[in-house]
Amino acid sequence: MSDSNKQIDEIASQMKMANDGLSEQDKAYFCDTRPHAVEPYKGILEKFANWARSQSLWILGFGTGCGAIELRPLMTSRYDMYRYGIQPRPTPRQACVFVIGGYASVKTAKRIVRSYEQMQGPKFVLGLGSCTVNGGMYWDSYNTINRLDHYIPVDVYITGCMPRPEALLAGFNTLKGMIREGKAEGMNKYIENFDWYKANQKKIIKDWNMPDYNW
Amino acid sequence: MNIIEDKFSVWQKRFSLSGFENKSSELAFVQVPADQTVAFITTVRDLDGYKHLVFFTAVDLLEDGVFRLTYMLHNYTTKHDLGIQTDISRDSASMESIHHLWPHGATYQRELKEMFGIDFPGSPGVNESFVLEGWFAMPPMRRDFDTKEYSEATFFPRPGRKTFDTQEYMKEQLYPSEAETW
Amino acid sequence: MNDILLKALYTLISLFVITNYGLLLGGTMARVRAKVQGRIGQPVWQPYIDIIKNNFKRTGIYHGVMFYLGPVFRLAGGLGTYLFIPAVYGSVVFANFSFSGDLLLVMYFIFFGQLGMALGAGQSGHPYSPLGVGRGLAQMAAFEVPFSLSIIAIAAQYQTLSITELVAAQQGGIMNWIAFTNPLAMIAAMISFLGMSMGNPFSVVIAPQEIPIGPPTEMQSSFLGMLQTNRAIFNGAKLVLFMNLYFGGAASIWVMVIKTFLIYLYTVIVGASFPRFRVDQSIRFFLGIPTLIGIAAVVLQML
Amino acid sequence: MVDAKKQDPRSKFPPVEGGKSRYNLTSGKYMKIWQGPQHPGITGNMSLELTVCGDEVVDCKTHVGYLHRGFEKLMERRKYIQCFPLVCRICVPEPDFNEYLFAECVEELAGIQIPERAKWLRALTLEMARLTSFLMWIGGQAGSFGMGTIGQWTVTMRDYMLDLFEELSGGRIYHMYIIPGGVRADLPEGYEGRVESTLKQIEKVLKDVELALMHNYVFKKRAKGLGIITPDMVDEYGITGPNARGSGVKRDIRKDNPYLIYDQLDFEIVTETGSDAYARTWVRMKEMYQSIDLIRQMMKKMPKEGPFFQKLPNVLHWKVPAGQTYHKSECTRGEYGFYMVSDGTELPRRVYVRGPSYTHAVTLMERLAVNTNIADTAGLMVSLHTYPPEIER
Amino acid sequence: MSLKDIIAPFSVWKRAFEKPYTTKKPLDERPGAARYRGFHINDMNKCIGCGTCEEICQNAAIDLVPVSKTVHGDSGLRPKIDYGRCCWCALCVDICPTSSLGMSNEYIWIDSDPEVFRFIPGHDDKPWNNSELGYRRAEGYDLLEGQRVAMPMLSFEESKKSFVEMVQGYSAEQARLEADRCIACGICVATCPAHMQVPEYIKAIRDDDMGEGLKIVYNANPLPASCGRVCSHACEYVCAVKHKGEALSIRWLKRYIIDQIYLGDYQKVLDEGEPGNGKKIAVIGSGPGGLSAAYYLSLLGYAVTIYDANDKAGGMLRYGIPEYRLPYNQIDKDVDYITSLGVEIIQNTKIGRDIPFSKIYDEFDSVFFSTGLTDPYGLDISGEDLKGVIPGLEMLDEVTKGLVPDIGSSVVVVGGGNVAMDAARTSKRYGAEVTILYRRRKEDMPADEEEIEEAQGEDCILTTQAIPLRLEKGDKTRLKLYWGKAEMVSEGPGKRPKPVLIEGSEELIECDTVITAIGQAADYSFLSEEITAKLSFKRGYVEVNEFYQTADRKIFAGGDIANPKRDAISAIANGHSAAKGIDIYLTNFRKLN
Repeated sequence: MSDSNKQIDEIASQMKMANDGLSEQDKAYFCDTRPHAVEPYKGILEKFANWARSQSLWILGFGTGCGAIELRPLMTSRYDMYRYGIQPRPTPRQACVFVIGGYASVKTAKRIVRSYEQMQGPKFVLGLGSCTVNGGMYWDSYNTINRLDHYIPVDVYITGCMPRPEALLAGFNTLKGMIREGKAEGMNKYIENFDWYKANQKKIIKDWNMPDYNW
Repeated sequence: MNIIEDKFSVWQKRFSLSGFENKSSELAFVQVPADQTVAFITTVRDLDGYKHLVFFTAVDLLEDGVFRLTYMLHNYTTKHDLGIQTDISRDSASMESIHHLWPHGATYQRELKEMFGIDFPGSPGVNESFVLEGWFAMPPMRRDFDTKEYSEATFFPRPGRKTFDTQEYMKEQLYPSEAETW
Repeated sequence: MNDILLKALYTLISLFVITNYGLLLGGTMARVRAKVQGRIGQPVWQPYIDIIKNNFKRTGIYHGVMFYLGPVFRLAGGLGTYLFIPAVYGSVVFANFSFSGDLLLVMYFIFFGQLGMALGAGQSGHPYSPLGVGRGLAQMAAFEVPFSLSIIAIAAQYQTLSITELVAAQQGGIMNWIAFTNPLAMIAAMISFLGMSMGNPFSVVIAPQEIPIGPPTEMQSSFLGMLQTNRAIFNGAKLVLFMNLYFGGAASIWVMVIKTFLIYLYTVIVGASFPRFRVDQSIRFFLGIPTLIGIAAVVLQML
Repeated sequence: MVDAKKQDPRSKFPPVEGGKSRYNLTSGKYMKIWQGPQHPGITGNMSLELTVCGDEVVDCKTHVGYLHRGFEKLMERRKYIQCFPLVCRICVPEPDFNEYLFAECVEELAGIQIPERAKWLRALTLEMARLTSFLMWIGGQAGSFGMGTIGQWTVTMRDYMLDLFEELSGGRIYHMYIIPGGVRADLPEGYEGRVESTLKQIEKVLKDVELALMHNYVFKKRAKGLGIITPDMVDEYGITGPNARGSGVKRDIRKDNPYLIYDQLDFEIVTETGSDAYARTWVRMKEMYQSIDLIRQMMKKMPKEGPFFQKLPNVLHWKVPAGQTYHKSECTRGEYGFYMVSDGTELPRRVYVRGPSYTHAVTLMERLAVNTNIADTAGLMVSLHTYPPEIER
Repeated sequence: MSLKDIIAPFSVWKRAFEKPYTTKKPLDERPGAARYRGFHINDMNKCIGCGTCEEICQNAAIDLVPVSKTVHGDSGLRPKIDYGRCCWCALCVDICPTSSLGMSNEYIWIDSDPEVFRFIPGHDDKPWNNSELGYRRAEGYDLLEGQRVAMPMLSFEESKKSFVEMVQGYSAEQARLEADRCIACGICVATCPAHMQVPEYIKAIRDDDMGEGLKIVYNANPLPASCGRVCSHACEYVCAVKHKGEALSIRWLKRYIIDQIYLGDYQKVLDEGEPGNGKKIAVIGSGPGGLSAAYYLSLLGYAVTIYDANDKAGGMLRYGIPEYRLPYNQIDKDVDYITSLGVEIIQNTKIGRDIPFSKIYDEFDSVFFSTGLTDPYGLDISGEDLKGVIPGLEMLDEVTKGLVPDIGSSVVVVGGGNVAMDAARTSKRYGAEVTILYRRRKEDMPADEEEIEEAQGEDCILTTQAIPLRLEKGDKTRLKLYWGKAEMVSEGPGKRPKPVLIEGSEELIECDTVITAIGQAADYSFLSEEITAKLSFKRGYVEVNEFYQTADRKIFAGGDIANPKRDAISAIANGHSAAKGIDIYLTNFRKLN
């Protein structure tokens, strides 16, 4: 047994990280600086802002899991989510809704966190399917997270595997309602519990560094 | 069906083959010692038309202390699949590389290194991670790796679940008396 | 003094109208495009909500001074383009700052915004942005060639670089339009207009699939809001420009609406029917037939 | 031994050996950019690490694993029947092939003969799945070159197919219809008519697509000459399916090693000789027509009645006799196979999934991407029709 | 570049003049398909809480939680589904033996709180609870087998000719197939009076591990060879698989295990028990209760002596059940193993007649009696004492002893219990024409269903709703039995209807023998008076506590005299409980004194 353990250590030591060969300075791409919570406006202004936010939901075009398959019909003519003010955006900077399509492997979870942090507030997260609630089918897999709300705040969960596009639309309706009522404050929740989220993230994401961009 | 049997007898003259398993007219398995495997694969590829590497994978036979590697080759002329199997020791598992025969062999080898910890010296990028990232535990496809245990320790199952065993529960409800407990 | 104040008021009205018109036009065209795709499409007023939402974003990340200035330059480009084009012929309110050499200035402003954007995008640090900017500038340089040739041709034809005068020259019947008096120049310009409006098949600059979504990759929140406002104005300005140059201008605001709508519809019709060229392909395209047509138009005038 | 890819004769840029970063990124001549996993131009959730010089890709590396769920490990601790809902998740656009192959392997090891009608129903769902998957693919191929209109239509058509699946199996995406022993339900009443009317609708749209896409100047300009797979690369890289057929290599498992009832159907292998993305698009277009035809044939030739399920031993403690087997089928992307080892217990010993994308998306993509324009990588990738979950499982 | 390539693409604009594909109101217009696998529904009345759904769920999504009252055949547990795990594969629906689980075609459930996605279908109030549409298991597709593996049996033609055992037993293949049907829910365990570990020994059959099986069986039942044949199998009435058709033949599987192992090999498998502790226990009666108590007591290290009035051990098993149902060598097998452990059986000794009870009471550390019901009830009609009227038990007893009963050529059996059936079929084997008269309807008959069927199969004529009126001496035959037709009168809901004689209806059967089999009463005459005074009785039963200890702390009683179930397996369970009780009584005074 010890032999095989040694061998495994050896294998682990041979494994190369994605950012191997970078200087220590470059490695720390991950943003550990604490963001600041932004208080909502007061009164009618915030109501108006929330109305506008609810009517213009830009989804981040990141198919994190199998749920992405139902985003395609949603975007196209059968369901046509554009008419509800929902449309995909290719870059996290411009998106305000993150649809987590079910399970998230550790590798993807890292990208989810990264993309989530790149999105500008206020931002909302939709969890699709069982996997985001309690692990779903992959509850005993070594590579998928069980509870999404341990890593990023989630506003709305939609059950199903996969949820039909209609269920997604209903989920968006719920989200719209929450935004209008000012209840979708996931971003501030994330900032307020930043340490807790970071600790959870660091527990599973061992290879903490980001890939080697040379920008 | 006879063709493969004929071929088998031809191969047997050069290689110490064993465990010939003729599953159907489309599929056969054969066992080769580890040191002859790549030579045998090269032979069947170049001389017998098994040009297509369908897949290459391993089975962890923990009880026997070996990994069973399976190279599945396909012959497009005879439309026949040949599974070439070889056993290598689980301890310090290492095998000759086939990336020079098929470029995608390197990908399979990279995966095997990561998932089973089988080394393929000389295979390009074999030490780079393939599907996992930041994996520090035992290679997960090894038989002695318990994925459920790992998952429960690493991720956070949502608490608050409780279940009752039918038999136990009925006992508690219907005959809790010690007199009927045996 | 009063004149200046009045002019300022007129300018504001003119800008207000064109901005709203541009936004509504954008919303309408999205619905038209949706119709081809067999769906209903977004509400016409969706662009307004998007802009409001973007301006109401709580956070906005910035990457330095030029990143700030990029959208400002872009907006300045859009405003500049529009403000030197007389939108409605004969109208005081919509005459804007048209003067005798305005055509040159307009052409400069079309370029200016893109350049400003390049600076901002360059500082954003995202590798997609410079890729997109590179594509944008290259493609712009290409479509400017037939467009410039076409302008040269009509300038030579009417001996003027003033848009107002060009419009005036086209009054008095449909056959006076440059589209009919100098069809080659019109064709060259209309093809380059496809590139200018960045619709398919020349949309690789902002293509989401082909690696970058272009210069605005890192633009968000109010920066994006500003860019969207600019897009509305710039679109309006370009449409008005082309209407003025080739289709006889507009004597009233309704004529302007109809004509610009049709010109815009033309880009949408082409856009929905084609995929997009790669940037090298579109450069080759613009430097091919459209340029030849443009040269032919110029040569015909020179003869 | 130097990797063949690294010596790509088409590359103008000198390779650098030693496994180190081969391009001096600080020189300013090269730039490294990532396409994916968060990118609309990528098929599924994977990423390409591209080194570019100007607009030209000089090196490409595929990164997968974003969807790795450890199916093969999970199956080791699930009973055979419990694996059945699991396998379909390996390939989302076309789950039925997983179900079929898993069932086929188990049935062979356990020595179960399924009823005739079950075979037809299975083939029917497989062919419907092929059509469904292709319909989404063609939208992706057009979309990757910026023509969104096609995708809007065909994804809707795919949705109509999904309606049929939903009616048949009770699920839109994960059908879980083909179970070891047969299928789970018979055709609903009047199904044939609805299939036919959907097929007619699809046929009409396909005609439109053919006109608008295949005879499109810009599309031709983009797709022709993109990602050339020469016939001698086919064996070297283990290329199967339409990717091979687009290079004129006449291989189709449905014809070569017919499974289910494919030997009773009348069809020809579709090939094209262009070897490029355009030819592959044609192959897939024609295969869509072929699928429609095959579905019609099946509807006609299928026995109208009969059992569709062969009773299994009690699945709660079903021990499948020890043995190993490999089964394959022709999915839209190529050869899809399941290799199963049983050790005679209630749990499968090992299930290995051979997805065609394994070679297409990694080795082949890494080779083909070199020297293409960066704007074409998305189109190239889509033209190989790759799907990441079957790579990493 | 051809002109077509430029112009053809514009054909997309055709579409602009057609109706959009878009669904106007997707949330209202498109309900799930008729087979849609939406949210779960559960018929609370049908569900028995067997937990098969939990067993098959690969996602560990299902918990069983208490909802309703636990009764026999229904654990009272109900599945609670975690929609943070579920994958909507519907395997739980497919496997559900009662078909209570189903799925609605509802599919929209949205919440911002992740904790709410756990619910008990059918119990929690959900909008889809009454959904008609949705996934159900299709006809022709079934994961469980509802049909029993047919038991090889002698044909009735054969069987009625001899006393050869009618049920021939499963072959290995058949047994494994039958064992395979078990879903191992364990609902039967509570219902079995002896709480045998049924799922475990059935698993042993599947694994082909007979030694393990035997061990599990002997854990709760030391008379498996007999029980495997004649047990009243309460377990099979609650078997979850029964909801699919036929219950698992648990009894015959048990028999299969025993049939596979020679008596001589028992010792290799079974535990020897504890070494002797020097204490002596007397057991009166060698029926199932007595033998069971003796077995478990001897395992605990007690020296046990059984006193039995007959010349062979087995009690009612031997003397009350004919050989074609339970061959004597099988009783011998059970008894021989028990005696091989050192239990002494003193035959032909009736307490109270041969040895006074007080002597035993004084001599032994504790006394257990299970003397059973031996006094048959009379018919209570005139002519009852005529020659040719015999109690059923007496007749069976004679047959067992090897005597040929004097029954003549036509027999009327009065009664509807197992004894009546046995008497009737035994008479048949002696060549008589047999008529069975029963007061109520066929479905009210207390005899096992298969016994009734077999009796009818062997050409016994069954006449129900018949009340014997009087007996007279016959002319040609020995007896004339007059009987009247009865009608069933309802006694109100929940009660079983009562047969009432239809006035004026009278029919006649001429016969040689009338066998009465309408029940028996206990005989306590063997007890000494002072003991009888100490014990308390209620409606003929000895009153006992849960350990089957009587009011006299030293005396334990079990079997038919102490429990109203009146079957062998209950007696075995009583014996086991009593053995435990005796052990506690003798080692831990405080508890049972």
